Amino acid sequence: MPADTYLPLIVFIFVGLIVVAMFYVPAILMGPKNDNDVKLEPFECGNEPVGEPTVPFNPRFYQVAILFLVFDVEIAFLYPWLVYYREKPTVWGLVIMGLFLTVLGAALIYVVRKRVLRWA
Amino acid sequence: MSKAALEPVKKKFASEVISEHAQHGDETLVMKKAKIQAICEFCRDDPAVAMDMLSDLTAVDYLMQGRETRFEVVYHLYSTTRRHRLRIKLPVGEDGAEVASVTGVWKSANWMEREVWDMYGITFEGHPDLRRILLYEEFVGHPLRKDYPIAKRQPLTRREDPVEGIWEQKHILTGPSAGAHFRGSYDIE
Amino acid sequence: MTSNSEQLAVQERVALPTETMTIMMGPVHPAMHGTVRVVVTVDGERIVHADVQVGYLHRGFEKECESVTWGQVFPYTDRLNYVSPILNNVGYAMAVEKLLDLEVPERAEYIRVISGELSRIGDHLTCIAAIAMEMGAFSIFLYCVRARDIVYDRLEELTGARVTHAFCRVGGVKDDIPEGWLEKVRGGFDEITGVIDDIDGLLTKNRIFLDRTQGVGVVSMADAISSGFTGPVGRASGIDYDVRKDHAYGVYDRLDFDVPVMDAGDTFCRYYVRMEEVRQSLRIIDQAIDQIEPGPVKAEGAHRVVLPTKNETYNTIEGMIRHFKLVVDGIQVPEGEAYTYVEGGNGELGFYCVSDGSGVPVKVRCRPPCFIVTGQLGNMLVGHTLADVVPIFGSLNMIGGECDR
Amino acid sequence: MGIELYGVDSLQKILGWARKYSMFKQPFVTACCGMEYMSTMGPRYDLSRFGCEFVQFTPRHTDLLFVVGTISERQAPVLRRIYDQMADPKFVVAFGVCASSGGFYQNYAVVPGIDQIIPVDVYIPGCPPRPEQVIDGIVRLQEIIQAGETHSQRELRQLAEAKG
Repeated sequence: MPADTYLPLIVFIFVGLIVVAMFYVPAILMGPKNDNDVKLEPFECGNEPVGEPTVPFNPRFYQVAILFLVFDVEIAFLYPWLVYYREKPTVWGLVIMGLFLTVLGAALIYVVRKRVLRWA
Repeated sequence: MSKAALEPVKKKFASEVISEHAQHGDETLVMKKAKIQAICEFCRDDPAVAMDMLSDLTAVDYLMQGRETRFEVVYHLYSTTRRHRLRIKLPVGEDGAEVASVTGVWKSANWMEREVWDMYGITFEGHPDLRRILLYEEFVGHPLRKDYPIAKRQPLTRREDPVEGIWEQKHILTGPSAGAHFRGSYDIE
Repeated sequence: MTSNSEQLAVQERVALPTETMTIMMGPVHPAMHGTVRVVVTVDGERIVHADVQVGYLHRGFEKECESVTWGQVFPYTDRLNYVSPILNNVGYAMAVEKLLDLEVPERAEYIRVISGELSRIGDHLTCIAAIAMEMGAFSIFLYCVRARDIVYDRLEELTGARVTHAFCRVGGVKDDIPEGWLEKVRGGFDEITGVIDDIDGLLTKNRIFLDRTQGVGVVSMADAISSGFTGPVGRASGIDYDVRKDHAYGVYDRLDFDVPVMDAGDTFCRYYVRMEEVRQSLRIIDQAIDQIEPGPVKAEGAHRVVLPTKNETYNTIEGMIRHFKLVVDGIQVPEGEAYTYVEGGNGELGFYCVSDGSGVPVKVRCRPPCFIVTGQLGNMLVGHTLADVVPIFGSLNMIGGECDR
Repeated sequence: MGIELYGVDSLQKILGWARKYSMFKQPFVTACCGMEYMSTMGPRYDLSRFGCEFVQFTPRHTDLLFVVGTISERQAPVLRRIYDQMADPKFVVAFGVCASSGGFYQNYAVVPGIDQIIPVDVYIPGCPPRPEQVIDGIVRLQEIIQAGETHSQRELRQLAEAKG
């Protein structure tokens, strides 16, 4: 049942912002500011920074990130479906989620068989 | 420190031996520096001597004692199988202070030779990367030489060095005396 | 299937070339004990080259020793391996005694053994605390520090200082044992053994700890010998060499203890050898406490070496002159050179002293076991991932004071 | 610039109280004092009773630079850089004689006291200082913070104003 008013949501967001501001605003106002160029340089264990950070590295790391993203979002979709399914368990809901899970399961099997993550 | 370690080496490199003594039980051979690599390889490979570990490598500066060759590079060898030790000393003159490197024979010599170069200025020709190990590259001179004064500092940075931005001008306090210049007492009570 | 991943790898290398990145694990790093900078060249996560730079705690030990008298060098030797200071004192004292051909009374030898082994327990506890904390096990750090505080209390009661004792003298030790001290030392044993058993239970079978340390930083026995590995690091690679056992000095020949030797040569073995050595040190102290008898604490009749007692100094003219000469001109060590070696916290701690007959040494060279071990850190790191630098470096127990002198 | 608050006494008291009991420490540990530092952090002397426990190894998250042990000439630029990269307000404690004055290493290799490089608020004598001395040093620093501006802050502020 859709909530008739969105008031609780607005209050929730507003209180969140207040708490965050409570920490940041006094710090910004009262904190002394003594900036110098050395302070703005990146911290490298007490040495001058060497080399530039954007170096082309192995695409495997990007691969791991993408795989994580896929399966994490999958779990994110499961939660609302579960809450909704518990109130009104219908067969059609099961079929849809079954289809969703089989597709992702196939992807998982493919990744494991391809030994993509086996590069330690 | 049995004699067994010293005799084979003395027999094989008789021409190289300058003198020999066993002060306080430490078998020592003073030899010419020319063939040090061959001597060390012999010490390590010969089964009777079997010095498979270079325990210590250092140098001594005899400037004050008025010897004709100023430096002396000292090798302490040890055998983990025979359990005996040998000390080899190479007199090295001041001009052209150069000794052949033994990093090929034992791997532990690498850093020790770099330290002797850093502290005494004796170069080890054939060393993979002979650079300063304990001091910073900008340091001029070799501090453990007797003629290097103990308190001659070569600071990399001091308080009045300008940091870009806030510290540009000379710092407002009185001159940088021995660090005791602002002992302000805080009257807290 | 495996050929498939090889093809994959080959295609990658051709189509998507990668460059190495230089990372400075510099002096200010939680795992670098504050005085080492490892410039790591990394391809992805695999270390391609590691250049270890030490020297951030070079304090000019030898230069200072060449400007003070023989007796005044003792406080400097404390700060070499400041985790087990008494072992350095004993090493240096034996070197000068060798130059002087001086006999040390038996009771002084026993006191040196007891305080030295206590110092060694402190060294190993600190190293285990560092290994565990840098891998996240902060509770082990707290257990070790609590146990080490017991050791510091006993050494403080004996020598007056918690860390920098300066307890040995040429010809013996500074003072006799205070009343009831031996019972207190024995009283602390069960707590230390309790802590060691706790750590054993927590770490030695801990899956994460085993995965991160077993098979990591392996050094074969041949490499270890050629690289001059001695002490716990050498014994973990299979070198059965312990100066207390093979060249027994002092009264170690009367005490029986065994030397733990493991041969896998990886980080876990280095950790476990230290754990075992703490137990052996406790055994040694136990026997030494039983065997110690009353007697003089400083060399008898060595007027040119040992300071007179306070009442002699103030009441007799000879005592005062002797005291004045010894303090101002220092001990007149006969000309010559000597090399003695003791089992320090990290290995064979040698002292090569050269004297020209005056009161000031010509050369006091300390053979730094952890400097020689850290020399091979660069080769040990190649091929490991960046996260392995921490356990490998922690297990070598590099102490800034001893490594950079 | 921060609002001129040192005039408002009550707010300054709260600010001082907040800063003094929540100091994040950057342990710049090098030498033998590190052993006493471990004992001070250990369960028995426990520096965290004074709100000064949390240890951070990056200068960005810390406000107390705890210089523990000897600072050699090679370490000096590193110390200077860490101090400059620390977030304001920052305090400096020199732990031990070597950090305060170079100790008995008066030679070519050691900086004679870190006040040759950075301004210092509290010097803790001792070689190494006993844990109780360290706790006394921290309490001393807390008093100074509570009283308002510490020495290094005053200096930074004066320099900032002089720079305009």
